[in-house]
Amino acid sequence: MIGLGLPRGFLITLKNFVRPPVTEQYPDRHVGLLGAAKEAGMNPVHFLFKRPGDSIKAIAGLATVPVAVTQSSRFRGNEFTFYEDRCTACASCAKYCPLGIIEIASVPGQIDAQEGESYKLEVFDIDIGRCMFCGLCVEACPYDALHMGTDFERSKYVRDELVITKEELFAAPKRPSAFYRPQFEEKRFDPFQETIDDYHNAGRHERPSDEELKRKWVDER
Amino acid sequence: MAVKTQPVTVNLGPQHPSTHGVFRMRVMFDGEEIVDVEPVFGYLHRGSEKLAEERTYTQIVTLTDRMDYVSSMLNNQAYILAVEKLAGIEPSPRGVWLRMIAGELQRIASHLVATGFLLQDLGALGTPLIYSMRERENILDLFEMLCGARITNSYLRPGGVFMDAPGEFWPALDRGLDDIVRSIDDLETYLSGNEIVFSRTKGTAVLPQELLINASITGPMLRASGVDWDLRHRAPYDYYDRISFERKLHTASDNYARYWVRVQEARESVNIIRQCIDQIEPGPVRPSFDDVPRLIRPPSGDAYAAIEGSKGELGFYLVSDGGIAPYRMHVRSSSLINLTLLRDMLIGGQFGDLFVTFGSVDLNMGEVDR
Amino acid sequence: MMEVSSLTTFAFWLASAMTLGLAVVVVTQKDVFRAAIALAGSFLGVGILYFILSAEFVGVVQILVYVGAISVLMAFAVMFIQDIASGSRPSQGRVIGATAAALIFAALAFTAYNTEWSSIDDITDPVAVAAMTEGYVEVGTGDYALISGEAPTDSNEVVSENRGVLVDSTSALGVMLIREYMLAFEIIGLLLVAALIGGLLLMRNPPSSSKTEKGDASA
Amino acid sequence: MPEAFLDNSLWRNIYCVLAGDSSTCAARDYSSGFFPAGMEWLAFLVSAAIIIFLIVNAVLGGVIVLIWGERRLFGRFQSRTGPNRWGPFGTLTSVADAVKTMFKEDLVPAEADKILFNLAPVLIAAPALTVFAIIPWGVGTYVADLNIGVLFIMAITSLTTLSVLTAAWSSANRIAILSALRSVALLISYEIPMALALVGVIMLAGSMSLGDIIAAQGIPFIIVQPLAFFVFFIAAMAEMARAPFDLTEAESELAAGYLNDYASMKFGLFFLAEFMAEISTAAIVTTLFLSGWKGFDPIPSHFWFGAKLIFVLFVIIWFRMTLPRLRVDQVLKFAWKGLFELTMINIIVTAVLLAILPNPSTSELWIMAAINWPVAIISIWGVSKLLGTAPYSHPQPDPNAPSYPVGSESIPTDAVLGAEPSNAANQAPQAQQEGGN
Repeated sequence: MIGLGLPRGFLITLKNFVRPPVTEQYPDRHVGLLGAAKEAGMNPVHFLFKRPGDSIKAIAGLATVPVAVTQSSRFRGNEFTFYEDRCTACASCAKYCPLGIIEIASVPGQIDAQEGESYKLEVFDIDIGRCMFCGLCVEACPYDALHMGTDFERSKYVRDELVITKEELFAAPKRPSAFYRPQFEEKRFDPFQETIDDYHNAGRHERPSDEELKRKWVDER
Repeated sequence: MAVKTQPVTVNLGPQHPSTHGVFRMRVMFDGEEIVDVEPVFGYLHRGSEKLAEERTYTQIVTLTDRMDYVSSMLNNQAYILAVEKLAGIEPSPRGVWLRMIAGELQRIASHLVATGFLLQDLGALGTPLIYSMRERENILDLFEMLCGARITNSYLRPGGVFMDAPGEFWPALDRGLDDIVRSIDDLETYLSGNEIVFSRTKGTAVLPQELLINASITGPMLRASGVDWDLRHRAPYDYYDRISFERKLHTASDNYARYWVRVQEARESVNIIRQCIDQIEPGPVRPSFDDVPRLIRPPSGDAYAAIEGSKGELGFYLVSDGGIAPYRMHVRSSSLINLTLLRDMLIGGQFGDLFVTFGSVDLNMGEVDR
Repeated sequence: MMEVSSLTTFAFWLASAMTLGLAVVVVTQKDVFRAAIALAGSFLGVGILYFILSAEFVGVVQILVYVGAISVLMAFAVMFIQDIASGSRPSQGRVIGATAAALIFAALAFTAYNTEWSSIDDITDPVAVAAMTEGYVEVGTGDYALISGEAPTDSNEVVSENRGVLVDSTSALGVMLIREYMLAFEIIGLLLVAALIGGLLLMRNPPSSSKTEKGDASA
Repeated sequence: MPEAFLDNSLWRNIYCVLAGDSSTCAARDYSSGFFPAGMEWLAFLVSAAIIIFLIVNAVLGGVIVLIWGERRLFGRFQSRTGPNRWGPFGTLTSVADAVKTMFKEDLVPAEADKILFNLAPVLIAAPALTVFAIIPWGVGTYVADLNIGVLFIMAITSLTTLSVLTAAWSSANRIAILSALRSVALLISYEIPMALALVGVIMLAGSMSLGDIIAAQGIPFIIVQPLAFFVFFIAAMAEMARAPFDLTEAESELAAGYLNDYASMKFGLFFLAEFMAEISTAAIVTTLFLSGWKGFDPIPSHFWFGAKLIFVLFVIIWFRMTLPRLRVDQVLKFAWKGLFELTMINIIVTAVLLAILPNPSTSELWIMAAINWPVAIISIWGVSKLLGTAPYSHPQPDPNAPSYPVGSESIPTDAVLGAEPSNAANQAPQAQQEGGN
């Protein structure tokens, strides 16, 4: 059909012109009056009279609302989530890292060998500046101590600041990604909304009840 | 009597908007006609093959992601097939179906990128590029659901994939496939009948079949010349022998034929994925660690496995000396081999067609230089 | 009124200075491309002079043809010359060229000196007077060309008084070309067609080199 | 001399406020002026300066708005949002861009011809601004209504070529020179159909003055002269070097063509000139084909002109967003073999119609339109048929073809379809465009 191809192309672009844009704005979204009212939880007319200043701002296109970026819960972000209490300092993560950017140093723990010997972490540094977020370290962790994080806003002006230390890791909010952690998906855990602060809940199994523990460890002996 | 002119040599790249990465060409022009082309590459060389000799078999998966970074899933697939062949691993069926779905999605994404950039090179100021990138984003969203990453997936492991697809993946995939079909329809309405695209691409950079076969060109470039050569059909790997699909061929072997074959193949991939969804069976997605440990030590020997990648035959050749890392890895990257006919395609053509032809090869400099 | 027309005089001197100054640059400049650009500027000055003389049609054609086309072609041709910046070697026929230029200049100066120049204020030519009063001019027997157009309803006198005979020269020129100088017009047209065909023949590739046909076959 | 301008309300209002004592102004109820009597020449100069200031700034402001609007529209055409961060709806984005451009380092290549390199931006910006002198923005709002207005536009726009050549040559860059060669070929080729397309309009209006052409448009000439509009619009797009004719800048081929070596405000001037050309083209299209400032009465004429202008700009942007670029030889072929013929058809048809219906009234214009539209559609169809390419077939593989193990043999003969690819285009046309379903 010679001659009709170009007009059809024009119609397609026009169709896309009237379609709402697919762009996701970040870090905040510019909204009009309706959006601002929705954000404030009022109906637009109410909003217009109740908060005239904000309304004018919204009509002028200056009102913004923060955007929650929708991502899969398996998203492999930086800012690893780490549960020190689960870590045995086995250094599997460091061994499996293709780039060798995890640095671990450990000392024997002060706990009596009778109660279960464990090693204590001295150093646990991840050089995020070279990390490629393949997740092999998380896959290698046998005790679910290390998880991928879900944060992605970790830009720094200095390369050295990109090394996360043990303290930083521990202080960071515990929003583990569901990457290689099917237990989080089974629990329908949403890392973008909630946190897992108790290390017991981050494992492959539910934390056993006190009775169960007593039965297993005290009564059986 | 004719006016004598003097050819001019112009250096294009490595920093040029249309070189699909960092590629350099020393081009000799006579007016608008190309007299000579000298491709210079290696600006993106990262030594992946050498790096692989220092990595375990699982770790190398992350390197393959970065070779052809617009079709990492297919790279993973080719590499994993080679590892499985080398170590004699029997993959889990569900893992295989999942990696076929992922691979076909990646093929669609890659073809969309190729088409979009070809039209960008045609000078369509980004509109078709953004339309195809918009659809690619949906596919990348699916990848994020599967494996948590959009581009450098590292989804596959020897014997299958590392994790089963989440529950919300399947309805999203259904919706996504419908969207893809609709968007390909749009793209075809927009451009396949467009007279400017016709006149720019038809009859330019025609390559004869014999030359293509002799230069061991594969993929859409070869099929655009009428050679029915698709490894999914000719040498089925994974479960492609249980899938029936049409091979899309064109005989013109020009830029338009290459564009057409890609668009049709993307459409056909949707069919393949639908068949995979119908046939997928429950079960583990990878063998247990007793069968396939994390540290694979394949017996001494070598193996070559190839798949029909988005750009042609993508093969991995692995040599093992019995250790935890391959003794040698070689990649048969279709981008590099398809590039070998660049001179034949360009010389005698117009300068305006240079980057269109270049784009119609569908190169990825990450794969060319590795 | 006097002062405003002295502005016109000022503009005249400016345009003349531009024309002559750039013409000097054309002759003295070693770099041929710069000379071509200066020549375009000189042509532009001439165009402005035509505007000042109210010959707007001629002025615009001067810009369109000389600046927009001929200068561009000159600059274009200059690009094919090797070693532009060092300039061309002194030509053999310098004396002849200088003599010819001097003769042409003398002829022009003589003509200019002997012409009776009249200003708009004291026009005696009956055609011009008719044009000023009637709004049209007789060009050839029985044919009239509209000159001043429709005057605004509120200021009839002002407009017909100030749009002189030279204002709308376009239609008069057209009628003249078609009626009185028809033969010359046609001959010039024929000449241009011949030149066009000659140019095409020059640029045509010899039939033996069929390689370049490849690009042609595509579209 | 100034009296010639006094039927122009823009001049009259400014000039007569400054020099109200002169007799001509007094006749129009301007009793006293700012300057004493005898200083009319100063009043003339000052009013000229004021008008130039107004027009230049209005145009530059328009360019700023256009750049923002164009980017917003691009965004919408591409399913994006467009700039929306800086100021309300991103309106300050182009201001920020302008500030950034001015503060950038001004680089001059070592090999460049410094004088011409610095001259070229001026050479391109000046003609782009000059065109605005004759555009009637509304009733009585123009700097000058030249009676050769249409020719003036042609002459001034032809100067762009020279500036592009200068820019390319002086920056001593081969890619820039390639771009300049294309530019010259393009501009010279498209000036001819552009001028010839206007002949139909000039014949209908009987004048080359833009004011007279607007007056002659009982109905907009786009209805009476569809063919002329078609050719003029395309040729004007080419003169602007806008997509699909952006061969000179062709970012995917020549990076930025002749602009490659320009930085800072010199680049900014080229950029401004490009957008000024866009506005002036839209204004000229509005004037010549959309009856300029004419409209219904209660709404002022300036509004009508602006609305039509914005509509034309939208169409230009729409074109730019939709169409891929043509190749040089195709562009030239299109001008000489396509548009040239169309203009010739248009001139002949219009001449015949005018011989039958001299000095057409509005109803006679409708009759002309009724004849011109079928002629336009048939001739455009015919030309596209002449220039178009034929579709060709896509043979499909045999679905029952056997599989072959890799490496066991060479490519089987049955895998090879269509023996001679060069003959493929000549095979029986059509068949399975959709792929044998």
